[in-house]
Amino acid sequence: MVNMADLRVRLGPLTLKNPVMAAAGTFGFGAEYAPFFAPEKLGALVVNGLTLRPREGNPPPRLAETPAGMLNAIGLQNPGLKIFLEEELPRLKSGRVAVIVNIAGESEEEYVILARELSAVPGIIALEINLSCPNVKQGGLQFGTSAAAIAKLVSKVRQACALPLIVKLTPNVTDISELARAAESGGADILSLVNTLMGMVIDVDTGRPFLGNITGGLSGPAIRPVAVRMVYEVYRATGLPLIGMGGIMEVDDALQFMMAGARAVAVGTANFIDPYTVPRLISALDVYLDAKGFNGPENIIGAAHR
Amino acid sequence: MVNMADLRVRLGPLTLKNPVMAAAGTFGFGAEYAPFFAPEKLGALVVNGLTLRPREGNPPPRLAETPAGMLNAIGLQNPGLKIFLEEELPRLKSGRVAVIVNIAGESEEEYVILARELSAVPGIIALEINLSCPNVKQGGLQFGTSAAAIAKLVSKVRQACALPLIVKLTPNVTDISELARAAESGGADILSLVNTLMGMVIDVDTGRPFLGNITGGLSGPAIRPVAVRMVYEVYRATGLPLIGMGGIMEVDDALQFMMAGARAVAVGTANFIDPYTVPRLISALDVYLDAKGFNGPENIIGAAHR
Amino acid sequence: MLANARVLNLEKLTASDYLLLLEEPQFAVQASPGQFLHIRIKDSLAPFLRRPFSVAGAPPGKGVLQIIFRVVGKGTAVLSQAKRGTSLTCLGPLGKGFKPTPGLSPAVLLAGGMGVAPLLFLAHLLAKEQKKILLFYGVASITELLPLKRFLPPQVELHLATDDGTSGYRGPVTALLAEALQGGLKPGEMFACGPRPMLQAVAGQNRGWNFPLQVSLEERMACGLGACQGCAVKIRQGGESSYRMVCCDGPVFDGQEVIW
Amino acid sequence: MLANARVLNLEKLTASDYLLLLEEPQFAVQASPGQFLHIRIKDSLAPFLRRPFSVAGAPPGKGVLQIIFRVVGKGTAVLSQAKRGTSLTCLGPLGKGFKPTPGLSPAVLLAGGMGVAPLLFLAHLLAKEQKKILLFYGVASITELLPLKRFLPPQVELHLATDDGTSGYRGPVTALLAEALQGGLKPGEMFACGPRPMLQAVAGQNRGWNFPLQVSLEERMACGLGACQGCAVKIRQGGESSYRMVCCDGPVFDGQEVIW
Ligand SMILES: Cc1cc2nc3c(=O)[nH]c(=O)nc-3n(C[C@H](O)[C@H](O)[C@H](O)COP(=O)(O)OP(=O)(O)OC[C@H]3O[C@@H](n4cnc5c(N)ncnc54)[C@H](O)[C@@H]3O)c2cc1C
Ligand SMILES: Cc1cc2nc3c(=O)[nH]c(=O)nc-3n(C[C@H](O)[C@H](O)[C@H](O)COP(=O)(O)OP(=O)(O)OC[C@H]3O[C@@H](n4cnc5c(N)ncnc54)[C@H](O)[C@@H]3O)c2cc1C
Ligand SMILES: Cc1cc2nc3c(=O)[nH]c(=O)nc-3n(C[C@H](O)[C@H](O)[C@H](O)COP(=O)(O)O)c2cc1C
Ligand SMILES: Cc1cc2nc3c(=O)[nH]c(=O)nc-3n(C[C@H](O)[C@H](O)[C@H](O)COP(=O)(O)O)c2cc1C
Ligand code: FES
Ligand code: FES
Repeated sequence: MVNMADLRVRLGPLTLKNPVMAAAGTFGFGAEYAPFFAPEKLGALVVNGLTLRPREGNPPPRLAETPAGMLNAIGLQNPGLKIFLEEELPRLKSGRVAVIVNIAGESEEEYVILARELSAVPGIIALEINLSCPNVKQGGLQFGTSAAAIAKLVSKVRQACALPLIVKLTPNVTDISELARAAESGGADILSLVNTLMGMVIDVDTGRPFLGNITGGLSGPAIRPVAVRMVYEVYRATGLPLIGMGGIMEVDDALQFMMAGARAVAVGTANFIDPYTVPRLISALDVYLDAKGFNGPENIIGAAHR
Repeated sequence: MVNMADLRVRLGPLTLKNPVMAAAGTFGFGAEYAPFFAPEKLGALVVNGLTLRPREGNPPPRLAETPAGMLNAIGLQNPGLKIFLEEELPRLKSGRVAVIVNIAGESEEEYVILARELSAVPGIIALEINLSCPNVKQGGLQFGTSAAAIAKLVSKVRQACALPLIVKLTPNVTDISELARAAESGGADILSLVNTLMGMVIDVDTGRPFLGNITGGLSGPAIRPVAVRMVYEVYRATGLPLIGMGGIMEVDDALQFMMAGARAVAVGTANFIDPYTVPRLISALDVYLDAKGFNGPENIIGAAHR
Repeated sequence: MLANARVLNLEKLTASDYLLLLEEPQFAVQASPGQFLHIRIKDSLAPFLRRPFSVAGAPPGKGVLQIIFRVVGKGTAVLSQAKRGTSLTCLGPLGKGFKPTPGLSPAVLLAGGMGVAPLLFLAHLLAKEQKKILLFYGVASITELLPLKRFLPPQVELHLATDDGTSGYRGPVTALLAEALQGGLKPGEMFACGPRPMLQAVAGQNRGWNFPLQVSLEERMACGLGACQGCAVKIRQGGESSYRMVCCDGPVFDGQEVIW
Repeated sequence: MLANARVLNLEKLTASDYLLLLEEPQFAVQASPGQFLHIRIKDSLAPFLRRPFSVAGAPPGKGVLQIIFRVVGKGTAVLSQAKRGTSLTCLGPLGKGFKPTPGLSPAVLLAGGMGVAPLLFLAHLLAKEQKKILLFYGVASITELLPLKRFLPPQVELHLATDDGTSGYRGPVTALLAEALQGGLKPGEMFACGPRPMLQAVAGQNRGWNFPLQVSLEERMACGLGACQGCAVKIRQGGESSYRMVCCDGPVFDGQEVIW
């Protein structure tokens, strides 16, 4: 029998059964993709951006296709913490899936409350702070682009949170390394990057911005070179384990991120194109590692720096 | 006879015969595309990034194809000011083309010298300061990402320069409006945006960064939504006339930029795909304006803000 | 839910409309009128996202789905070049379709342009329920008229409107419908699909008429499954309004609940 | 310089190699061995950039160009599906080709894999000049062997090497060449095209042999015209080294001037 690679990866306090996750906001609460494969196959499922109170989201249109990518301006539509805890989390727990909750607040206090409440319930393996959602006026970009604000916010959340803490960085900044170090100094365990790039499309028939929200977040293969570059940079700037994402469609894309320094990767937009992307990448990664004679992802993580 | 639209546009002190230019670094010194059409058709030709001294450029590979785009890390290979003035400029002048020279310096002084010397020779209609080239260690990104540095540099160049002054902004920043205002306060006449997004590709066969320079600049349709958004933002932030660029391939793309607020557009990467892109867009714009009954570009510039 | 459907045939119906026959026995059995397929047009980055198309028919026992589509952009242009014998990966059948109420007759179908596609499928269901069926069908001009006879059960009564009067009634199909109602037509229920202004107009007028009205809506989609929350439309229910998803809460909604 | 070349035929030569016949009379007259076409594989965003391919032949009076290509990635995969009768927009003929020196004989051609393509065209030019021609041709395995007889003038003396010994000499083609030189072969001049390590090896060895050696190089290209400065290789001339462009200064360079 051939020696099969062990796909487990450790990210600081967190161990995943494999390094391929579903990215926040793209996999719902997991139910939508359950007809395709068992969610427990996922390295982890990062569930929909959660806020303290329910949010109705932005006016339509919320989506636009762009060259090799798409814009979204969902505006964090979600049922809020209470309904999440009462309805969604129990469903998720029954599925034996490794759940990470992506949270966004309109103020530091909201982040702290979310972190505290979510730490108190079982069935969640980590929290991911979204301080970078470009589609929400409050609680969005301002937190994400100032190093001082990040350090302060993260350290407050850190104190309120017993779970491993992932901080998700926005790419819409001059120096992502500076922000990564701020998150590290605030007490983040893990960094994830990147969120979407801020973009817009104009409807030339009307002359008006196409999206209801005017701007939206660019995701998909179009942004991959930017995302890989940022992972590469942040790997050099901090000692924290990284989760890389942005335009991953094929195993080679995932390898790029891991070689750039990511210990795990997340798949977002590609789920919409091929719902089987995550299990397909997990298998392909397995095959790749075996073919190379590697016994695990460790052999490739950060290879581009060696 | 049908009433034909008048394609002329005014950008502050500069009047162009039409609003479609060839972007810096993508059209050489014009000779390469002369077999396809007369360069005088161009609204303007922004010639290759020029430095004071000759630069040999970055080690290969310098290019990589990416989803709906490409990375380049040319590193400003150019013959330097002296040879440009002796050999290239006379050739250009004989072609009756509207020449804008894109300049980059390794220090403020170099920018100033370049501006002074180029102001002194006839045959150039404007200077474009490249303070955003991400592929050059010195003279590149540092100038481009600090508002204070931009204001200082621009005002020095302004004093040395009798020509209309275009300042080209980098998209690799947190707040492009702030930098636009800094350039305005320094005395820029016109802003052009965007330069390339910084990205990278990893060669998964070797595990190493693919480009000789490690990172490169992302251009092409992939970045268009980001570029349109920045033009839209900067239009609101300053009163300066704007030149928009980033992924323009078709007339609808040019219209997006103009509706977002650009008074002229520049075509870069698309020249490589279809060398006739610029004349094709000029004609298509003409047809569009006629069909709409508009008598010139003025009718659409900034439409998305109305 | 994800299948490789084989392209059995592609036929040009008008200058820009095509009939696509997809072989996919399971989908053909499962599909109900108003549901749609989310089709990956090409295994390539361009076009990038899947494209939604209503099921226009699934003749019993054939294992085949009919899609009628119009070339309006890059994706449909590429689809119009699909080669017989190749496969398209499709998600489907997706969404909640039309829900005819037993006994309510006649059924009035209101179609604008390509919006007729899901109504063709619906007509067959209604015909099975022995209802009287009237189809009000409006297009811009005679050149856009689809050969509906081929797709409709024989008993459907067709009322035609063209914007330019080149065939049938001259004017919007909603005006033709309004005239018929004034002339004494009493729908048991109505089903509409077409451009948003048409749907908005009929829903507005229906505030006076007050017939049961189901409308099929379109929005930009990414996942097609309810995961991305992208295809939102605002719906009022029990006094409260919220965004619902066209792909999984619709595409068919109660016409009086949609906030236009 | 930009033409819509019609696809006359596409033929599979090996498991992954194809012969593409393009009808473009003007290019066919203009092209010289070593020059290349910059082909837009599809009017789409994927593949995005043009792809460079050497002219492998242009039989006199036919108005047709031969391209021999290997499927190595997305662009060539799409090209291998090109349909007869469709057109491809091509820039060409581009670059500076091989420059044989009258009187220098025999001409030794050294080809690694697909690198044989431009040398096939060159062989015809050399044959016209009545030179003795030897082609050293190396591939990984017998399955990759192109049917060269079809493309070569009859007088060419073929020396074959495979890495795995499944046909001809077992080992690198450079080793086969070195043996031939030791055995007394005295080239008048040499022309080489193939993978960079092969070219580097022969250029290195040639520092001892010191024959006139022209090598055809590859680099990533965007414009193909010398405008973008992307396809740089370092060249040493008269003691000074600088970056030259494969697309317009090459693709053929003096083997002793290339800095590997
Ligand atoms: C539930 C549903 C059922 C549909 N059924 C049919 C049908 O039976 N026949 C038919 O011809 N068309 C139908 N459409 C519309 C069809 O999806 C669009 O015409 C098609 O997506 C256009 O793609 P394109 O690439 O040619 O156009 P482009 O304009 O190039 O597409 C750009 C993007 O916008 C999206 N888009 C453009 N128009 C629409 C639209 N009207 N609705 C949703 N997304 C759109 C595309 O999917 C793509 O993501 C339906 C739409 C929905 C939502
Ligand atoms: C002057 C010249 C002549 C050539 N002649 C031939 C020939 O006759 N037959 C043949 O089979 N191949 C030839 N090649 C190589 C051919 O261009 C590549 O195999 C082809 O571009 C690969 O495209 P792809 O999309 O399949 O690969 P991908 O790897 O998907 O391409 C990604 C990008 O890399 C570029 N690229 C990949 N490999 C090469 C390469 N070796 N050289 C330059 N760019 C590359 C592509 O053009 C594209 O921009 C030649 C290259 C050059 C520079
Ligand atoms: C429709 C959509 C919704 C998203 N919602 C969230 C969110 O709620 N929170 C968050 O941190 N990121 C969100 N993202 C960003 C993704 O998690 C991911 O960072 C980004 O899309 C880049 O990855 P991709 O290119 O693979 O999609 C969303 C992305 C998309 C496309
Ligand atoms: C090969 C290449 C070289 C470039 N060189 C320069 C340069 O010297 N100076 C500069 O300001 N911008 C340079 N640019 C940026 C372009 O002028 C333009 O801003 C950018 O490519 C976005 O436009 P596009 O998407 O149409 O290419 C270069 C771009 C490319 C692709
Ligand atoms: S398309 Fe994703 S929720 Fe409807
Ligand atoms: S490919 Fe642009 S200079 Fe050679």
